[in-house]
Amino acid sequence: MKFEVFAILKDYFQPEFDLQTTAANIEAVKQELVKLQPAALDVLSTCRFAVNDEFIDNEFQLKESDTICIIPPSSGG
Amino acid sequence: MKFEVFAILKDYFQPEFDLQTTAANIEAVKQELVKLQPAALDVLSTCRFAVNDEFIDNEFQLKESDTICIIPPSSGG
Amino acid sequence: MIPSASFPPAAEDNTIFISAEPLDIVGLLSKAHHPGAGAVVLFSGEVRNDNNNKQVAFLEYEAQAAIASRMINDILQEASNKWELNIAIAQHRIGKVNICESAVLVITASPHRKEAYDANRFIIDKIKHEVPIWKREYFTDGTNKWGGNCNCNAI
Amino acid sequence: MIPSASFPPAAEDNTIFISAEPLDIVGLLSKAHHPGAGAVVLFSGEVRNDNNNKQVAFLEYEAQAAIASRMINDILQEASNKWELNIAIAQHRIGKVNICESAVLVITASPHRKEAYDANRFIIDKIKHEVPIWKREYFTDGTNKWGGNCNCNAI
Repeated sequence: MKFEVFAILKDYFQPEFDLQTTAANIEAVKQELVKLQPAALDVLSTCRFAVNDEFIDNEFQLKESDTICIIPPSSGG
Repeated sequence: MKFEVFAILKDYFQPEFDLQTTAANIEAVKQELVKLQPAALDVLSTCRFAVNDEFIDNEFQLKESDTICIIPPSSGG
Repeated sequence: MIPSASFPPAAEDNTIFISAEPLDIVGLLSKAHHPGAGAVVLFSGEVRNDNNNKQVAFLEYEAQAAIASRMINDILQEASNKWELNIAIAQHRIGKVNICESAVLVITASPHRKEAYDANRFIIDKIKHEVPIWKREYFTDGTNKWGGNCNCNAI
Repeated sequence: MIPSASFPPAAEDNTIFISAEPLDIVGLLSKAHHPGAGAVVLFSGEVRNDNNNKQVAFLEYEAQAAIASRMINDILQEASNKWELNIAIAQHRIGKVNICESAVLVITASPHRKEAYDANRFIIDKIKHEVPIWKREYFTDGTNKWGGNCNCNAI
């Protein structure tokens, strides 16, 4: 699975990275990422997730070929 | 007494005119003007009056040498 | 620019509140950036081609310039006391104003956006309701009418 | 202008929502005059030199440009459905933005002023709270911090 992260998440992860995982939904993915970077727990719990530029919820079935964008809370303007 | 009128009042009076009167306050002046132009009654009742670029009320003692501006309701913007 | 066309004359005070020239939106906006301001709000009141389903050809504005200028200045001061403003600018046009042209301009700048919006609206509302400026609407059918801002003011 | 620096690329669609170039306030405002609009409201969110008493040197903005552009477009559409708007424009800058420069611009035009103000505020609030754009504050003391719009969002 490919990941793209933004803003403050880049303090914890590479901007883009691959992760070998069988996680099939967001919650499972989050657990894997927190194992990698326990300090990112608080930030990750506030993030939205997107696949193909569409936000997804926990019902969304992730595939191994997906690229997942992790979107921290907005701070534009 | 000199008068300057604006906007819709110019449909009833000359922009500037003199009036021989002993009227000493706004109410008395209005009565004189309505005698001149009965059709202006409704408009005049909505107007403000100013002397020396300051709004005045009915307490203000008018002098024969005053120039009175008659100010219809605003419609700027 | 003809100095006497605007009030007060530029020589006495470079703040113009009533202008017989087209309003310089770009020039005024360029003065409205301030290092302490996070928000700039500009309002431009422009001439519409339609009022109550009558086709408007153009408007003509008239003012009692001395009172109008002083009142606009006072309104800007009042807004600056009420909100934390870095900048407060307002100008009203007089004379003939064509469709799409600006008849009145208000610019406010403040640290946060709520103040800039609220102050801007306060200023334009006061100018429209209180300042001695009058509009005459000229319609495409050749008729004309002294305007009111709302039906309640129609005489 | 470097086409790839803005999204979507100009060749595909001439509406730019996310721009790596300084926002063209004057150019965008000049497109906002409409014969049916009596009110034009412009909001410019600009970089302040101070945040919570720390001296700001400049900001840097980052966006997920594809989602951000689509969401800004959707927000403008939503505002146009909610209010009678003649024009609704919004653009957010990315990259380094200096003090006094505009980070985000919203322009609305409508027949009457209430709608233009209300829609303008609705659009900027939604952009700030929902669109994936992030600010990093660089302070004059050499430190930097990923920003939140308010304390409640501080991580």
